[in-house]
Amino acid sequence: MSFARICRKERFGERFVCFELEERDIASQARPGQFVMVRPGFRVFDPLLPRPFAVLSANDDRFSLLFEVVGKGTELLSYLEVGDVVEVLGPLGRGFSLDARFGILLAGGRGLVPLVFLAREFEKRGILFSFFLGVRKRKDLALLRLLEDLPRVLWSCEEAVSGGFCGTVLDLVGKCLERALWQGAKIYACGPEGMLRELATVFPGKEEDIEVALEARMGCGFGVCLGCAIPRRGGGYWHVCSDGPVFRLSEVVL
Amino acid sequence: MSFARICRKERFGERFVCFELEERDIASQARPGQFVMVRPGFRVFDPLLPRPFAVLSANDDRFSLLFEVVGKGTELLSYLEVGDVVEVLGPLGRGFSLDARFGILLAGGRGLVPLVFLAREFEKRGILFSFFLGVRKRKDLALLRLLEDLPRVLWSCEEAVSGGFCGTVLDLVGKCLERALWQGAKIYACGPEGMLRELATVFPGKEEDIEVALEARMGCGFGVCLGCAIPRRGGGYWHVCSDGPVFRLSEVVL
Amino acid sequence: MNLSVTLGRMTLKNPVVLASGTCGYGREIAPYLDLNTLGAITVKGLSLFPWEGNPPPRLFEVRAGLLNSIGLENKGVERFLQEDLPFLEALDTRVFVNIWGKTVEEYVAVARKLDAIERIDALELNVSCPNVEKGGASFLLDPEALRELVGRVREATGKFLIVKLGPKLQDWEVTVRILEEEGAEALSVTNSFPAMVVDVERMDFVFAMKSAGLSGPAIKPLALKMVYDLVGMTELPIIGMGGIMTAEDALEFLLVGARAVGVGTANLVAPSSAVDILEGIKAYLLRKDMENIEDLIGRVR
Amino acid sequence: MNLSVTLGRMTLKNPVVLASGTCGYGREIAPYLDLNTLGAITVKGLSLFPWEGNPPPRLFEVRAGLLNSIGLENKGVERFLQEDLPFLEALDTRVFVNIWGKTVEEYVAVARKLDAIERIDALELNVSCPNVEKGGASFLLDPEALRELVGRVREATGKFLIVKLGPKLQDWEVTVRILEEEGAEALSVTNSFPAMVVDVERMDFVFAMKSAGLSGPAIKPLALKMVYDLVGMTELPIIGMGGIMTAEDALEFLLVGARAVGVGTANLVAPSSAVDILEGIKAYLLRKDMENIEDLIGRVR
Ligand SMILES: Cc1cc2nc3c(=O)[nH]c(=O)nc-3n(C[C@H](O)[C@H](O)[C@H](O)COP(=O)(O)OP(=O)(O)OC[C@H]3O[C@@H](n4cnc5c(N)ncnc54)[C@H](O)[C@@H]3O)c2cc1C
Ligand SMILES: Cc1cc2nc3c(=O)[nH]c(=O)nc-3n(C[C@H](O)[C@H](O)[C@H](O)COP(=O)(O)OP(=O)(O)OC[C@H]3O[C@@H](n4cnc5c(N)ncnc54)[C@H](O)[C@@H]3O)c2cc1C
Ligand SMILES: Cc1cc2nc3c(=O)[nH]c(=O)nc-3n(C[C@H](O)[C@H](O)[C@H](O)COP(=O)(O)O)c2cc1C
Ligand SMILES: Cc1cc2nc3c(=O)[nH]c(=O)nc-3n(C[C@H](O)[C@H](O)[C@H](O)COP(=O)(O)O)c2cc1C
Ligand code: FES
Ligand code: FES
Repeated sequence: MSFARICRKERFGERFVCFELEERDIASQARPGQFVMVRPGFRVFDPLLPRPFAVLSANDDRFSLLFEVVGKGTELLSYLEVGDVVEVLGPLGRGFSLDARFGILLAGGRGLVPLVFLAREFEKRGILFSFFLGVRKRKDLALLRLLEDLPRVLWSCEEAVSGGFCGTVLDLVGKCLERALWQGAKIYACGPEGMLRELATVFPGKEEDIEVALEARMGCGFGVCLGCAIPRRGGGYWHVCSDGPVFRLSEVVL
Repeated sequence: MSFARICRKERFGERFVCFELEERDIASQARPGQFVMVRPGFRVFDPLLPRPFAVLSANDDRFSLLFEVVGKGTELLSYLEVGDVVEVLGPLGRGFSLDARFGILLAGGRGLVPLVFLAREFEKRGILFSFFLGVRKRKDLALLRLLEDLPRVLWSCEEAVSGGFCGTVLDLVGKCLERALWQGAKIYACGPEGMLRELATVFPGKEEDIEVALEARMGCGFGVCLGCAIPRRGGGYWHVCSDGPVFRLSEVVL
Repeated sequence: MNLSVTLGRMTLKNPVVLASGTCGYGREIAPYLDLNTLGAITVKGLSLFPWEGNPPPRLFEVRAGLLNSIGLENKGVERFLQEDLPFLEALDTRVFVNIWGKTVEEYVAVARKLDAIERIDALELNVSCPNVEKGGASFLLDPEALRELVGRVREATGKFLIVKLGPKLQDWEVTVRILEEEGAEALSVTNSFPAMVVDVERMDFVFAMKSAGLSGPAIKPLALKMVYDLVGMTELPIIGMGGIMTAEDALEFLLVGARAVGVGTANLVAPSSAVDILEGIKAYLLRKDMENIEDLIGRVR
Repeated sequence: MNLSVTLGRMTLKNPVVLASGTCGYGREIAPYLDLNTLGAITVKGLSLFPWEGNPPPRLFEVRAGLLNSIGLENKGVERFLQEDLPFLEALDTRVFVNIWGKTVEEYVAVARKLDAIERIDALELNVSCPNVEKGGASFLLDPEALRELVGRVREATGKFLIVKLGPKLQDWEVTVRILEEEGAEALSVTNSFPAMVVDVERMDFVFAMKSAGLSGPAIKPLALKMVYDLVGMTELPIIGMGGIMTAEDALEFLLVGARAVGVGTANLVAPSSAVDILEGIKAYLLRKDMENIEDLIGRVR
């Protein structure tokens, strides 16, 4: 675990906070889809465990995270300000494969985090992609700021927004992505479990070419506690932190 | 318990933080020597209990606290900023008597807090007094800012300070207060236990006229847990929160 | 919405009870919450004679928990009746009195005195205080002593009789059978847990008695398991407690089968906790569209 | 400064041990701390055959504590020997292997297989896992079953034999006598505590097995008391554990008489915890001007 200073803090809408953190090792090693474990620097034991967050971006000696305030850990983190220090461990886990010819990136809510990193990497490598983002509430559209300079971004919102598509990201995809378009593509998705479960129906026969970044309740984040088990296709369990968090859809039971 | 917004935050030296808090009931009722219980507004249970702090000043709808960062509770409190909210309960306990003709106020370190409040009250009532403050470290002399506009303030420091008295507050008192001066006075003291214990020696025969504001590990602060017991002169226990925190020196065994 | 619960022949207007030792004799906490909104208040453990309790320090905060070594300080049953009963008389809620003694005779004598007082609704026998050598946990380690104690107190009073258990139970099944046979009418589960802390700088125990009782959030998952297990072992109604800080905590105990919940350490953290917990339970019932709190009790087994 | 401690015939270079189930098979945690600086590492509980463990969720954080229901997932003794032994062979620290079985025979079979491996310094018999029905806590509830288990394993191996206890002990004195008689050489105290959590929104248990094991800071004062009590009951050396997060925590256990300390949940919170704890112990000895860690052990009784 190392200490990282918060050097930028930005809020997106009501529930999302973005930190830019100074930590050279993580910044230089992180790859899209990997995550870090983070604890607020208070010396207290409630909350106890560090929390896992996907890496949003990384360059030189800084990397960024973006998190949704959902419980006490993220609430406490959201109180921290520029100059405060957090404990971080990472980069951890197995990231996305980067060998696509064409990518379709599907993000539900905070699921956009690892996909934004992936999109930047695709840009660097000249890999073409489309980015689909679905959010629940109008206010969450603040997240679009993260995608401003990306080409081919489409979004949807479950609350009605004038001039916007109303529905989930998969509704949106269903409306505007024809089979011909996705058949040659590799699909990368991150979002709520319900959304990921539906992918198999929306993209029949593509399970081998869909990579999903999963969440699980974690203890350690590096493979010792065996707490982050999820069912493996064919029996037994994967461990999200060490076998994932990115899996082919064909490998897991959601 | 009510919620109070921090409307001013000031640091004194390295280890002391002063909050001005908005809470009309406490502000209008608090008397010198009384205290409040405070919790940081984070919804976590480590630290668990609220912490007791003497009232530094109170007027209209605001009151102030000054605390030393000594452990995890005060550390967490020190992270709070203007606009943040804390939970407070009070005012609690029995304050100083205000019937002196002449007062000698003896403060060791953070023990100055209730005595500053008392001094202001004496000023209002036209009661004459001398204020003695002793601090351990040079940097703690920042606390003198709180006493700037008071008359007759004397101070000492255990670290050598050019132009200052080197020693404890009781050394200082011994040097410059003759028996004739203190014999007609009422003495008010607050500070480390060792200092309070020594009072009986420094002011022989005065135990009835010395009021000390004591600290004890507290649970509730309002008399239900019986956790804040201290030995009572003559056997049994007092409860600091409800019988005190101000006691006559003759009532307690230190 | 019907919040009332029955514990055998006892009815409470709602399941939220103030736990003994954390609400004084009632008067002390009264300025901070409306006692009449609660199901019951359990006053500090009383003995036949006033009792000084343990020397300080008596409290030590640990992570998400509180160690206490109060040592059952109390003013004795006589002074209680003089000084505090009048206040309690005026209340519109159930009054439980927690009692203890250094011998069976003392328990019996206290029970007799209280039996005569109409306003008192129930006696809660503390047989599980981790902080005094006699009059406490030793009864839980000796089934026959427990049998005698409960039997003799039962003879001495017609009041509703609650027995307060702690985790030091020797053999649970045996204990529970004895309590049933000897006429206990409800169980309070649980008292604080025997625990210890050492001051490493001074190289000594923090507490004069070496060990102390752990209460608060730290013990909640343990207390919940105890209550769950005991609900499965007996028909006696159980007042579940141990680390209840929020309405969600209280609901967990009710869902596994506790028929009432005790709020202890939370009162020290914020004296209005019990009322907040009750309000939270109401909000939950509304949200879940449940009319009757009974529909909740024991639903998760 | 002499940090080495003896547990009977076993010597550790210092008293800090990684607790089973929180450091994998060693390799997983190795990138984050220098294992060779520690007194010993205890690998994840092994069984005769690979074992899938419990369905998710397997973890739930509570206040200052962690509930786990891993269910002893492990790769089985064979794969361990193939995949992990080579890494452990190269270490310069003691290697303890935690074992469990669904029957006495399985325990014995695992013990036999490991007995043949020179590199392994000790076997730790897990008789206190709160998360699986067999192969766990049931032995602590049945003295005669425990006697058979320990006796049979003792016959099967000449390795240093540790028995890992949990709080569900039936009668402590009886248990301890049995362990002494059957040839246990040290005790690990304590495993996680049986605990429970209910999801009030879903109105269901969080865990498929209903209960789970509580570890972490919440249990420290309880574990310390257990260790203190057991040190007073037996000459067997005790590895104290339960909620040790800092050097001060570890020192508390040593001061009441534990001869070594296990670091568990703290490894999940920060994988370098054990090394930080060791450094803190050294700093304390320096500060207290103590040459020998033995001077500390059992000093507060
Ligand atoms: C690999 C991975 C990457 C993630 N990336 C992001 C991200 O980039 N941005 C973001 O906002 N969130 C992300 N999450 C989810 C995030 O970890 C949880 O929202 C967070 O841990 C909740 O903590 P809390 O204390 O606020 O909530 P609480 O509900 O109070 O947490 C209590 C416990 O549950 C665990 N927990 C709760 N929800 C989740 C969850 N969905 N997944 C895992 N553990 C959970 C916590 O770790 C903690 O142990 C990621 C999760 C994983 C596993
Ligand atoms: C009536 C009263 C008035 C006080 N007024 C002031 C004040 O004006 N300014 C100030 O800086 N401090 C004051 N104190 C002391 C202050 O309450 C403690 O310094 C503070 O509680 C320490 O909390 P912590 O979490 O930082 O320390 P920790 O050591 O982590 O606290 C752990 C536990 O010990 C208790 N504790 C530790 N030290 C003390 C102590 N000396 N007295 C009581 N409890 C203690 C805490 O309440 C907590 O329960 C007062 C204490 C009392 C009883
Ligand atoms: C300060 C304090 C004093 C207590 N005094 C008593 C008592 O006199 N009699 C008793 O039966 N229980 C006593 N208890 C135990 C509580 O009633 C309760 O059973 C226990 O603390 C667990 O609940 P909690 O975690 O909500 O506090 C006391 C607890 C505390 C913290
Ligand atoms: C995730 C996890 C897995 C564990 N697995 C085992 C195990 O396989 N065998 C065992 O004897 N104890 C196991 N334990 C118990 C720990 O070794 C330790 O005894 C307990 O957690 C108390 O210590 P702690 O509070 O420092 O974690 C496990 C604990 C945790 C948290
Ligand atoms: S989180 Fe510990 S093994 Fe994955
Ligand atoms: S702090 Fe609870 S009685 Fe004084």
